[in-house]
Amino acid sequence: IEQLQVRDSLRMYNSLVERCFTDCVDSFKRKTLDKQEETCVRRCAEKFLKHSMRVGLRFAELNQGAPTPD
Amino acid sequence: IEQLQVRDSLRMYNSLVERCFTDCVDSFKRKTLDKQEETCVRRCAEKFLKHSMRVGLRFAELNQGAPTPD
Amino acid sequence: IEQLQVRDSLRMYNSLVERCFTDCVDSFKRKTLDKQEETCVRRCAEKFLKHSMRVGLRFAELNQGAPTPD
Amino acid sequence: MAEKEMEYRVEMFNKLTHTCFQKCVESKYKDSELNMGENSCIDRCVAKYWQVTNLVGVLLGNNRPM
Amino acid sequence: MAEKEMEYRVEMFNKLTHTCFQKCVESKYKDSELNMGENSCIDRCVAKYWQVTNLVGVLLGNNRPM
Amino acid sequence: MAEKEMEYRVEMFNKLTHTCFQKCVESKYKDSELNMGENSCIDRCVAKYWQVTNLVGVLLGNNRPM
Repeated sequence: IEQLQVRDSLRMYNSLVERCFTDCVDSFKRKTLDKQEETCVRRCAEKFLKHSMRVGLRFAELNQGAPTPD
Repeated sequence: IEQLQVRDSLRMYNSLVERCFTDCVDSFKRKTLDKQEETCVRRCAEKFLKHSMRVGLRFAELNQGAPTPD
Repeated sequence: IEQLQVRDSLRMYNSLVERCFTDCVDSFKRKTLDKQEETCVRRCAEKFLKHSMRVGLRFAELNQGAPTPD
Repeated sequence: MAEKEMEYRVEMFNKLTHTCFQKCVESKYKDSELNMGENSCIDRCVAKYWQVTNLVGVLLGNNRPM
Repeated sequence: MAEKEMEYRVEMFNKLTHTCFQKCVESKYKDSELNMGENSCIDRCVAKYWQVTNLVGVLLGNNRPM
Repeated sequence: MAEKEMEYRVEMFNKLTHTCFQKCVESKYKDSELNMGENSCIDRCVAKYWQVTNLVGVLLGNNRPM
């Protein structure tokens, strides 16, 4: 439950945006995202969410003293 | 108003100091700032403030759904 | 006293862990720390604590307007 | 809740400011003015950051506009 | 105190997430799935981060397990 | 207000500690002592950080020191 809250938190949202923006947007010749940047942001965000869910699961297991996968 | 508070916030002050220190001070042979470092810090701080005011304006426009300059 | 609280704070603990992990652990072929990584983490943590105690002392002196060592 | 939302916006503004400064302002600090190139970079950076925020918000299932 | 402890855990989780993403996930984002290599890297990264947290806790004289 | 001020000082102390560690302490960690060079670098780093804080404070129109 705690991990779920953390994952859904606004702080996570902010740091996801910052990371995906930093990694995907480097050109400022236009004021709108081009197709490539948008795709990059989508993938980045999806990967980050999957990543953070996985981290949340492992973290919960460790908090409960469960054995970790090798 | 919100943006003004943000801009004036102590957190902004702290991050301005950290950024300008990191970018401008690299030598630790003396314990006082030399002239060049001081100039660099002044410019950095002024640029950062102008920057953050501009960001605040644009941010406020977007929050109100205004069109952005191209 | 203030500095002591800061030094002991959980936030300091977190940032110490993050720094020493980032600097010392780079291989993820195993799920346990090897001897070298463990040694690195120990030294890193001890250095960081000594460092932060020293910073705390100097910071306190400056807060009280004391002259700083040259 | 409203307080958390407010804190979130402050944090977002700080991250945005930090990131766009990094991306747009040259770190040699040769003078204390923002030049034209920096200014238009900043405007576009803010606009794009905003779009990324909205795009991510949609992916996360936020239905209120950010 | 319990609240501070909670806040500490949230912060720890966020740092851990951030650091392991940096260490394990390639930043080209060629697709939106985590591949097998990334997944096992993440698991080991979390496990090692945990160990570092405990190791540092012992050095700091924490007697409760983290 | 006093609480915010306090929080600000804690944050400042943390940033200062982080930054001076980065600037002064070699990250190979060959041993667990700070050597003489690192120690004097730390002292000067703190002193200069302090000066930058004051300098910026003046620019921002703070009339209280620090």
